[in-house]
Amino acid sequence: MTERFMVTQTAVNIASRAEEAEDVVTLRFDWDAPASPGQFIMVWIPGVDEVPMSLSYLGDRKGITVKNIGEATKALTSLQAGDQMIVRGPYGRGYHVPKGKVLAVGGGTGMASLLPALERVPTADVHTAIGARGERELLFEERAKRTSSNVRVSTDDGSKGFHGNAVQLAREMMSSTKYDMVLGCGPEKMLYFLHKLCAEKGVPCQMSLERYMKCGAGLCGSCAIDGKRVCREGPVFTGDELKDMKEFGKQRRDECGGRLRL
Amino acid sequence: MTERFMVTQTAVNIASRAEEAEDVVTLRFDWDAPASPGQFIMVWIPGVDEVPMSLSYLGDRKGITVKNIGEATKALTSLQAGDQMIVRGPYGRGYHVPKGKVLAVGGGTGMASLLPALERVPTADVHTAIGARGERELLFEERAKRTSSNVRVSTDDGSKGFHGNAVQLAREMMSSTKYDMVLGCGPEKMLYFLHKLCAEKGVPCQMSLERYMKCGAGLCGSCAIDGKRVCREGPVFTGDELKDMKEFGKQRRDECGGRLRL
Amino acid sequence: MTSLKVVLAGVEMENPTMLASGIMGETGGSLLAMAKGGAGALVTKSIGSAPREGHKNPTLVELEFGYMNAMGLPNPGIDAFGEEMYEAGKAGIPIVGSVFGASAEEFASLSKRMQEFGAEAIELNLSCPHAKGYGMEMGVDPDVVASIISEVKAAVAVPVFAKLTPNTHRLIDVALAAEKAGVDAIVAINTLKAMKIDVDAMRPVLSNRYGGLSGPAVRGVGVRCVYELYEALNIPVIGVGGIEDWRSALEYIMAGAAAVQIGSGVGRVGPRVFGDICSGISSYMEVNRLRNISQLVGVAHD
Amino acid sequence: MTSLKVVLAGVEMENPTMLASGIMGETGGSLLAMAKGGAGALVTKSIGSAPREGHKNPTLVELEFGYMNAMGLPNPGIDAFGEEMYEAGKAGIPIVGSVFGASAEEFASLSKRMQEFGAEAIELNLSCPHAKGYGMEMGVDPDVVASIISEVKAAVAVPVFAKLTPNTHRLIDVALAAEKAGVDAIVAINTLKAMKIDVDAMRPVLSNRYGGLSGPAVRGVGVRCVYELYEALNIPVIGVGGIEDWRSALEYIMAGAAAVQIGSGVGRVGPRVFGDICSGISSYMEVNRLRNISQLVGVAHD
Ligand SMILES: Cc1cc2nc3c(=O)[nH]c(=O)nc-3n(C[C@H](O)[C@H](O)[C@H](O)COP(=O)(O)OP(=O)(O)OC[C@H]3O[C@@H](n4cnc5c(N)ncnc54)[C@H](O)[C@@H]3O)c2cc1C
Ligand SMILES: Cc1cc2nc3c(=O)[nH]c(=O)nc-3n(C[C@H](O)[C@H](O)[C@H](O)COP(=O)(O)OP(=O)(O)OC[C@H]3O[C@@H](n4cnc5c(N)ncnc54)[C@H](O)[C@@H]3O)c2cc1C
Ligand SMILES: Cc1cc2nc3c(=O)[nH]c(=O)nc-3n(C[C@H](O)[C@H](O)[C@H](O)COP(=O)(O)O)c2cc1C
Ligand SMILES: Cc1cc2nc3c(=O)[nH]c(=O)nc-3n(C[C@H](O)[C@H](O)[C@H](O)COP(=O)(O)O)c2cc1C
Ligand code: FES
Ligand code: FES
Repeated sequence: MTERFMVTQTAVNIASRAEEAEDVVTLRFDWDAPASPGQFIMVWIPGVDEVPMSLSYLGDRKGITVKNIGEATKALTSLQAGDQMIVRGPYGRGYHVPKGKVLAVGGGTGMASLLPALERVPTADVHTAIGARGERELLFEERAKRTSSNVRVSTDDGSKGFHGNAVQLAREMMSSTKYDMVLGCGPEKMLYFLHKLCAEKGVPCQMSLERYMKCGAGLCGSCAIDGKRVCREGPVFTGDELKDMKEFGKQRRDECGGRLRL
Repeated sequence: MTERFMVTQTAVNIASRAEEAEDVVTLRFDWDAPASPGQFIMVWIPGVDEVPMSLSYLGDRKGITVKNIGEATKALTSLQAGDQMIVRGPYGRGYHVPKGKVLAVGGGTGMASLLPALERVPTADVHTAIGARGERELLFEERAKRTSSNVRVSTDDGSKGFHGNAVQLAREMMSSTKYDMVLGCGPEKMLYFLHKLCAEKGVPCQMSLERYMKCGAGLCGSCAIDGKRVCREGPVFTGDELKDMKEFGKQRRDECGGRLRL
Repeated sequence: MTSLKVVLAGVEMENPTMLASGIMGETGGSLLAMAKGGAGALVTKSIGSAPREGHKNPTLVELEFGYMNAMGLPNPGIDAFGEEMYEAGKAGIPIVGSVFGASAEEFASLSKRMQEFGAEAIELNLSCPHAKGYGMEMGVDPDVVASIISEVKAAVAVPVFAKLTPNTHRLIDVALAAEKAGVDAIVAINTLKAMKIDVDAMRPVLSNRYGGLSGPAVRGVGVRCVYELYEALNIPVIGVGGIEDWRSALEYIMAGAAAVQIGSGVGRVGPRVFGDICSGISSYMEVNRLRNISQLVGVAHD
Repeated sequence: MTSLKVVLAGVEMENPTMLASGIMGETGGSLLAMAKGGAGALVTKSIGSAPREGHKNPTLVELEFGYMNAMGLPNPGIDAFGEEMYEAGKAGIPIVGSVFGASAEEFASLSKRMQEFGAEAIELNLSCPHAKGYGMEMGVDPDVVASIISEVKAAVAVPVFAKLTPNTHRLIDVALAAEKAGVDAIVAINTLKAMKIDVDAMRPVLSNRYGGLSGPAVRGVGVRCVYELYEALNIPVIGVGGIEDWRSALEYIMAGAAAVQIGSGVGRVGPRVFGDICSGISSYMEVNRLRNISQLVGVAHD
């Protein structure tokens, strides 16, 4: 009985907290809900807000990796080991973990969602391009090296690695290696150009999108992109699905459901 | 989804109808609900009534065996192949199917509840005593023979077999054979004396009781005997449990919950 | 050590779990069995002046997330009930006598009898949604409720609880009228008026057509009512509706319930539901270093 | 061949399933997606005069047997909504414009705009349980409801539906007043006012504290309301609440619903819920040798 009617909301205690980069913190917590790479959870900080976060670690000790950009993420990144947060999910459709040679392109906290997928592919098959504004914002380079035979870094300011953005770096990597699949997660403008690049090169791809999420559970429609629910049919979409989306890279919605240019 | 939230009420079609004895009909129907020997169902005849009935056949083609004694049982015994009735359940705690030498004592439609239990014991280990008022009311003799190495019949009027009641017959059988377990189902007065007999002989027993049932599901309390719910903790009780019941064989309740002498 | 002891409008209980009215509350024996399950107090089936068979079967629909019932207030009548009360009294825990009537006078005379039978409190069923002329039909009118309570209060010395229906937007008005008339506690909620239609039979399942929804399905409505009542009233509130584990009991207590009642949970979990809830709450209190259950009552209000 | 065609107060639908208001109804694209799922008609999110963010998160609680939500009527405002209506219109099925306001005048002017945008009918949200000053607060008063409907009827030519709340004992009074004021159909039910408290956080989960319960938990209440409305009214009733398969849809239709709306089912089953329900009903009709869905409307009444 209690099993069947258990609350879907679960309180978890922070087991560990790690600063990954400037203003980016990983919180680990024990939670045995089944989850697959690319899925996200809704994290409630009582009295503050409830926001979507990708799972950056799967297994029994799960994790999220949060960039402090506002009220909710500030509260989250301030949590310490022993503190409590309340989660529901996991939600959404993640990555089809690919076979063959894979290029992963992550910008911002995008690597958080990608790594659990990469960790399911033989290391030898994975190349990774990590984009950041500058060296101090660079995320998960070490962890990526453990799952990729080739990790490259791009910075907008040239403070480390390739001087330019992640898509330019990806173009360079794609001209020297033939990949079977490209996975992308990061700012939508980046994904938009990455998608174009893949189309140009004829390489299939999967990209994880973000939209304003209220319910997280496929009801309210606030996360809709071209009528698809990012929280349910996404957050990961295939290149073919993205091709047909008029709003991809162009438009998102505010809290009222009004249109905003990207 | 549909699975998890399916209605517990299920419409079943009568697959076959058989007249077992005077005013007693067996209805078979396909229904794959898991059930164990001694359990009962609530049978709804729309527009008429909903009443408890023991399962006289388990497996995927289940069955009930109904004696026409009033409005609901009249409607049930009038159903023909192809007709519909609506069932919920199975409910209750049935027989612990015994090991060793078993004596089954059935009176009235009691054999309906006993036979599925007997069919799980090696035939060689089972003896059966069937009681009836007269030969024309005798029930399930042939079917009992298939599960028992020794089937004896008692009739009150002496029209067949042992002249007397089923408990007197059981006494005779128990004096010639040592049984490990006695199972009983039938009128409560019969069970009362059968229970006494077993106590006297030191043989453990299980008896299936009947009480007025409304909800059938352990809520309303109309079936209570000494605070035990016949629909939930019963209908089968062990001899030890019966020993402590002040109401067993003495008192039942009417539809209002008022006390009636048995 | 944590204490689950509750004093509810003067009634002393070892723990805050009570048997709800109408579930295993018709006979002394079944009331005793619920006490064995660990209940802190027992509410009887709602008893009327005369024996009553209730509605014809089907009287119950089982759902994955609760029940729908239309028992129709079957009961042996107040005269026969003394014997049951006597037996139930052996449990040694408070018995609350639930009564229903068609007029203030009837409520008062039934309450008096219940007091004579040893009831430590009276619960007025002003909220049954499926018995014509009784319950909810009166329980949505603040004036009617006030007059019943005045009459009952004048007739008995033990505390009086009013059990209210959630099937109205006037719950708070009714509760305030009850409080003003001197009631000692409010019990919320009774079942939600509902119906189940069987599409094979093409008709309502319950012989009475209308019934009352209970169990986890109504929990959110009950918690909301208790939360609202707690903000509006100065007398204690007793929470009921969909409680079947310690978490759901605590939801009500945090919403403001001084005690909780369990009905459907007895069917879904069994009589041990009372004890299970108490041990769950005790563990929760230990982890959270709370010594007295009263520290949790109403904490969800800011 | 069986026909699922329905003409609802003059609105022609290929089948009786409609998208309920507030679920995937805020953007043209999402309305189109629901049409693809097989809906016979689409009700938009309830739209107000100005853009509105709605309540802060958490706005939703998931339960095993439904949801509790307090979105707080977020919407882009009527001016911005024309663009969405234009896009939704490409579905080629009737769009019903849902609106909410704080006065009869506001309802009327919103309705007029919706009609200009191509809405084939207007649905008046008189029943949201969790937005202060709107919805249910007006929807329990027969006079207020009647005056809103008169004003809207005078302003538009398309049919007008009134969506009512079950959180009152006066549902039938309100519906009769609406009928008298000229409303073309009644929609029932909106959500039940409810609350979820998280015992770890020791507070209500929803930022608005109060929310609305939907999904299978409320089905029995909705079926009961539709059954009562069907007996009391001469205009069509549209059933909504906990419908997620053909059986639950038929429960409502047999209770008297001329059409059904599906909200939570879109979350629990997915957009294909509409098509699934229609094919289930078709099979049922074939087995029972029924040619027209109207033969099933209200059959559960004797
Ligand atoms: C599927 C998904 C996965 C995500 N995974 C991560 C992750 O792994 N790590 C991470 O740091 N961030 C992630 N985000 C973004 C994260 O949800 C926002 O950064 C966070 O909600 C910002 O809230 P705030 O109160 O701190 O900022 P605010 O000041 O409230 O908002 C800043 C910006 O954050 C975005 N935002 C705010 N609230 C929401 C919301 N409810 N839903 C979506 N976006 C919102 C909006 O673009 C807003 O303009 C993810 C978002 C989505 C949709
Ligand atoms: C657990 C259990 C298993 C049963 N199994 C069988 C069986 O296999 N075969 C069989 O023929 N009968 C069985 N019965 C008895 C059967 O339920 C009654 O014969 C039937 O309910 C009579 O209904 P009626 O309308 O025909 O008679 P009525 O004229 O209404 O009543 C005649 C008598 O039947 C009994 N009865 C009526 N309604 C109920 C009820 N709801 N619950 C219990 N008893 C009732 C009462 O003693 C009543 O005095 C069982 C009863 C129980 C409790
Ligand atoms: C079978 C059944 C019978 C009931 N009978 C009564 C009754 O006689 N008097 C009363 O006040 N409430 C009665 N109720 C309502 C319960 O006491 C309780 O208020 C309601 O069921 C909600 O609680 P629950 O979800 O724990 O069952 C009955 C409920 C059920 C399920
Ligand atoms: C997330 C959500 C948002 C809703 N928003 C609205 C709304 O804007 N207007 C409205 O009239 N009803 C709204 N409702 C109520 C639904 O339309 C519907 O009446 C209710 O949910 C019951 O149906 P269901 O069980 O199929 O969801 C909303 C319901 C949900 C779950
Ligand atoms: S966030 Fe509500 S539908 Fe996706
Ligand atoms: S019939 Fe056994 S408790 Fe209701």
